[in-house]
Amino acid sequence: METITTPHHADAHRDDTAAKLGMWLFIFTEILLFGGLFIVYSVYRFKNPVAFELAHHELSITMGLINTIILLVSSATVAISISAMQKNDKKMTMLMLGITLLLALVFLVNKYFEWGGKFEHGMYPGSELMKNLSNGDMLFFSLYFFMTGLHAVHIIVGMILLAITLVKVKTGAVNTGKYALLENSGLYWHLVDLIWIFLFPLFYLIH
Amino acid sequence: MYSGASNFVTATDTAFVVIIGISVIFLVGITAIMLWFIYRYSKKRNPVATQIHGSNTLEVVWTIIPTILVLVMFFYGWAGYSPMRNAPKDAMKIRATARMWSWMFEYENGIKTDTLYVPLDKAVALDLISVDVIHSLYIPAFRVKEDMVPGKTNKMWFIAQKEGKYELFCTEYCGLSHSYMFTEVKVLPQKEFDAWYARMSDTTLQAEAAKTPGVKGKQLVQMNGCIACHSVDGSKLIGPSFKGIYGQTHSVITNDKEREVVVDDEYIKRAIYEPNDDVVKGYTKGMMISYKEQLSEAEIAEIIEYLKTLK
Amino acid sequence: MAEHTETKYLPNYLEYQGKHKGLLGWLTTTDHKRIGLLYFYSMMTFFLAGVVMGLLMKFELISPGEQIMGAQTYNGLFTLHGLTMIFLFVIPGVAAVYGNFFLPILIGAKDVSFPRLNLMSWYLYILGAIVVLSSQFMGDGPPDTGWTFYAPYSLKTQTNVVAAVTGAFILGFSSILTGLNFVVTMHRLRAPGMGWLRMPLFAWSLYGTGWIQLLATPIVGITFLMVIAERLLGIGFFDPAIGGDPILYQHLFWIYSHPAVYIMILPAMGAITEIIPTFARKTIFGYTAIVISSMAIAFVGYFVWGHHMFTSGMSSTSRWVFSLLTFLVAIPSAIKVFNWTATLYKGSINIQPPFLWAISFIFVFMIGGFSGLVLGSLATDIHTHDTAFVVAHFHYIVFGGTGFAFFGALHYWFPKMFARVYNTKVANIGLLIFFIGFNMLYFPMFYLGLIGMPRRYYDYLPMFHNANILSTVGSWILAIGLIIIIVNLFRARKATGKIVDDPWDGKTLEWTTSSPPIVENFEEIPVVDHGPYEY
Amino acid sequence: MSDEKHHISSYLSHIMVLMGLIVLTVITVLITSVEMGPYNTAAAMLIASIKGAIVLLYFMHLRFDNKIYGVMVAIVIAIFAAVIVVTFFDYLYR
Ligand code: HEA
Ligand code: HEA
Ligand code: HEC
Ligand code: CUA
Ligand SMILES: [Cu+2]
Repeated sequence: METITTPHHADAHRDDTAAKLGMWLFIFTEILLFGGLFIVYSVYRFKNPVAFELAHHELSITMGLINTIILLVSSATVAISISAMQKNDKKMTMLMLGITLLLALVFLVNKYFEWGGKFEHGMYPGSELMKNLSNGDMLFFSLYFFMTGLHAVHIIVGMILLAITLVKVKTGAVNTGKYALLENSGLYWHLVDLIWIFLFPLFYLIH
Repeated sequence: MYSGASNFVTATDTAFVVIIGISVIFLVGITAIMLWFIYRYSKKRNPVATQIHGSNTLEVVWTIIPTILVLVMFFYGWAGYSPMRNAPKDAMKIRATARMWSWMFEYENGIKTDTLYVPLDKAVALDLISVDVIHSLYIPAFRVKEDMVPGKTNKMWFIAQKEGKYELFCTEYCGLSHSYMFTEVKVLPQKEFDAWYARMSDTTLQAEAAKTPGVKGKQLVQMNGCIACHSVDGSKLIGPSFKGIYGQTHSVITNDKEREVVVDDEYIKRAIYEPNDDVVKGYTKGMMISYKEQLSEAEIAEIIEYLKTLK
Repeated sequence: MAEHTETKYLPNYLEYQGKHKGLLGWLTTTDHKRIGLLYFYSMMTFFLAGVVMGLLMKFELISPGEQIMGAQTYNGLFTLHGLTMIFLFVIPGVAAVYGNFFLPILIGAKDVSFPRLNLMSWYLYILGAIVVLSSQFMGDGPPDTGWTFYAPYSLKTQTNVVAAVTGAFILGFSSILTGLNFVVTMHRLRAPGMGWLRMPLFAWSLYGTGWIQLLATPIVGITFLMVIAERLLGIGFFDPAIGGDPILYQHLFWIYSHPAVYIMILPAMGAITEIIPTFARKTIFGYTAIVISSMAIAFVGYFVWGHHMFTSGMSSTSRWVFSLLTFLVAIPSAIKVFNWTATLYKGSINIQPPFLWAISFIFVFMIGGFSGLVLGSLATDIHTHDTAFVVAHFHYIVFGGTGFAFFGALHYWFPKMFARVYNTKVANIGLLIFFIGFNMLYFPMFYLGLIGMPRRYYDYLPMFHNANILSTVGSWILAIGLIIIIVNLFRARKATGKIVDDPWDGKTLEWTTSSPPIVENFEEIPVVDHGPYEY
Repeated sequence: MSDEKHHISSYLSHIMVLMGLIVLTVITVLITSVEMGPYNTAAAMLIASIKGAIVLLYFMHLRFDNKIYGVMVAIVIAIFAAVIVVTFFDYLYR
């Protein structure tokens, strides 16, 4: 009987496939969490097409583009770190994770300046300026702050996960024979990237 | 059932009868079969069970039959509903405005009432407007209901077919006095309705009434639903009581700072037009909505006259 | 199977002493059975609080005018009652208590896939509950929006909406994690030989539920976050004054909350599906059909949310589309009812309290379901929407469905969980009183709704008086029944050995282990070579 | 579901995928800077979806993993898309 080898107590025996399946299911809930926001976005964009188009000019395409590329590269580095781990190349794994973390940081710094620029102009949630915007603009920026803000929270969570992984790779707790944590943090990181892939055109490239 | 108070009653009640009828048949039938099985195949009467794993034929049958039945139900529901969507072009238009917790109906000639008057056998189309939160206009006898959503004008229409008075409720929860947001529909024969309509728009009568100080203001206060929140006997509701209010000195919060004000004409006007600028201490900001669109300065003057009488 | 020779002593889960003893042993446990009981006790506490609120509301409604409370109190009360019952009782309900306790046993596993996550879900549940309940005491007083938190009222009211919504958000997470855990467990830990189509139907219903929890709950989570952001930061999403669309809030809320009603009912149906074959001593009729109908409910249930919004000013197109889909989702429920009934045919029925609960369940569930059809049809919903008719519908189906199943399951698995036997005669009397009270309490509400009494009404016109008196008296009878039932269970007698290992002659795996089950459920992982209900 | 064996992607393949993604990103930016009316959004979303698919298939390994993950992802995306469509039955026809 082939299934007899299935481990039966999660404490005693580890079950990497279960962990991975669990991570995927969690990713599904994350997709729907943002999915709710995409519904709101599409409805309001549909109702205020002109305002959304004008409002997006306030955002800098260059900033967005740079951040997109940063995230894509960081996604690739995570993917490489997993391949490296599978090939038992610990140094490479750590290097790649390190680069990923660095890129994530750059992303956040970028975001900080982007948001900061808006704040300086008095544009932040609840500000007088925002309250006096026309309805469509108001919705656009509310969504902008909320969605990119929530995304940034996910970046931070992803960074924490990757940092923990990095430490564990270093100590050897995560190794070629046992790298579910690396794989799952990687999956999470790709999710963060995946969401940004949609956020970028929706906020920066409206036409 | 089938009272015929409006043109929608018959179709709606037919849908009720069809759906409830089918349901009762199934409910009684299944319950009876279940009870019979329990009796017939109890351990005592049938000590050994016969193992039956299922039957595809049966599964198909009892998938298809209910499917057909629910489609029938859907059809009746839809048939009863779809005429509710399209008001005839020549319908008489009334603007219904809801606010916490009162109704106002505005007719084509500009008169306003807090009770809905409609002529018999004539199509009436309501524009449903809310100024604060969601309300819902419900006339059970007519089988009509539609939410009043702020920022959006919903529509409703009907033909009243029986003279009389009918209840009109608010059915969307809208805060403290939701259950008191109640008024009536009065269906009058065309002639009586026309007479009423003419009387209401007759300015000489109004002028007559306005001679006694405060009468006009009292009407305005009642019609605009002020008394849902302001008592005239000194008791505290959502808002401060109107009793003795004129000339009083009390504390208000302006821009987060407390200050003393004297209630005079100027202050009252502001309190009605920009109620959230000065918020009376001890009361909540945002409850009272500006009446800029509803009340003219002249009308406010009338209200002030009335307030002066409440010593 | 129960004849195990007493060679070595294996501690059962109640007496097991791990790292920690006593209360701490419970609070740090990762044993799915103990977690199930943690849920059970905490949920019962909230449930009884909710019941008291219900009784108070009914008392207030006994006649027009003020009886014992003011309008603000009443409004706060039905909000808290709804929140407690929905988020603290029926949504976790059957799944968190019996799912936790029995899912691993039913599929022949030692525990769920992520035991620690499981414990964390419970802590999140408690945290969420505390936050929800704290909304009553903090800030500006109990929220008064109804459990639906419709914008813009929920944005306007000065009461403590943020705390209640935050609590609900946390509870959502707890629910997601439970669902995730169960789905993975079923994928990974089925005993050797237990193919998908040999899984007990309770497990299948949890599988469907798990997916709804995973895919629907996040939507309400994000919606609640938006409400919080709107209230605290003044970002505009739903307030029409700044261009928001209150109807969009309703869409988002019901995209979750309709599937949520199937989160409530699917495990309940699953529990009933376990009880019926056991007492008919007969294999279930139409195993595959029931599996398919569970999954169909989970799937189609995702697309009918608009039936809560027929009068909201939604487009006409979506009104009829939603109505049609609503009718389609009734069919899998119908299939289940038919299969349950057919299972009784040519059985050898052992009439015991759990069985009577199951039959009562089917009866009240049918009434609830049929009234759902009335609500699903356009013309009739226009008349009954937001009236007492809806209140009657969902009490029949939520309380009558999930509540009855919860109770039935309790009577069914009680001997296994606690190794105690209760007095069956008293249990039956309790049920009878309960059943009479239940119908007397809620049936008049159908009538009230049909003659036009709106819901969430603190006060009403004299024309609604008579039916309300009947209903209030019914609530007292119901309460008496409940007291009898609970007292009877409390007084259950300790029993050991064969009497409780398999008291009902059940054939699923939980009956093959001892009562109470040993710590890792089985001395040896069972190998399965037949379907679940082979008599 | 039995424990799957692991497919190891080469570094080069990851780099190639990354290049592809960056090229697609640049294409989106370029496309949306020319005027095509409503097709701009359609094109942008189409490319974003292609990018998403690439990330899922290669970076997230769906192409090499057990089929079940791919099936699940497809179902989840289909349900979400259907929810959006059904929501728009309201907004398109108001
Ligand atoms: C456990 C929870 C649960 C379940 C399972 C259901 C099941 C159903 N519900 Fe209910 N519902 C609620 C909980 C639930 N509901 C709640 C809490 C609310 C109110 C929320 C609020 O506003 O606060 C609500 C409100 C609600 C409304 C909105 C009313 C309104 O506000 O205007 C509607 C409208 O369509 C509806 C319909 C249905 C239908 C068609 C089903 C169907 O799934 C029922 C299917 C079952 C059967 C049909 C019976 C069995 C079948 C047979 C015996 C076979 C014969 C059948 C045929 C011939 C078809 N429900
Ligand atoms: C599971 C869900 C559930 C349950 C059990 C109940 C139980 C009760 N409910 Fe209600 N109710 C809701 C869910 C529920 N409710 C919801 C969601 C709303 C809508 C809120 C809103 O509008 O926002 C509502 C609203 C609501 C209203 C309408 C308020 C209004 O619109 O004005 C009223 C009115 O009287 C009411 C009454 C009651 C009463 C008297 C009880 C009970 O007190 C009856 C007494 C019950 C018992 C005596 C015991 C039941 C026992 C079991 C189920 C088994 C448990 C097992 C063990 C004890 C071991 N409820
Ligand atoms: C929904 C409830 C509500 C309605 C309806 C309402 N008010 Fe008010 N009103 C309040 C509240 C609350 C306050 C106190 C807070 C404030 O000043 O904004 C208030 C304050 C006032 C004040 C200032 C009272 C004082 O003591 O200084 C006046 C005058 C007033 N309202 C007049 C009216 C008039 C006239 C109407 C009708 C045309 C009306 N209100 C309708 C809730 C309401
Ligand atoms: Cu207005 Cu309820
Ligand atoms: Cu529903």
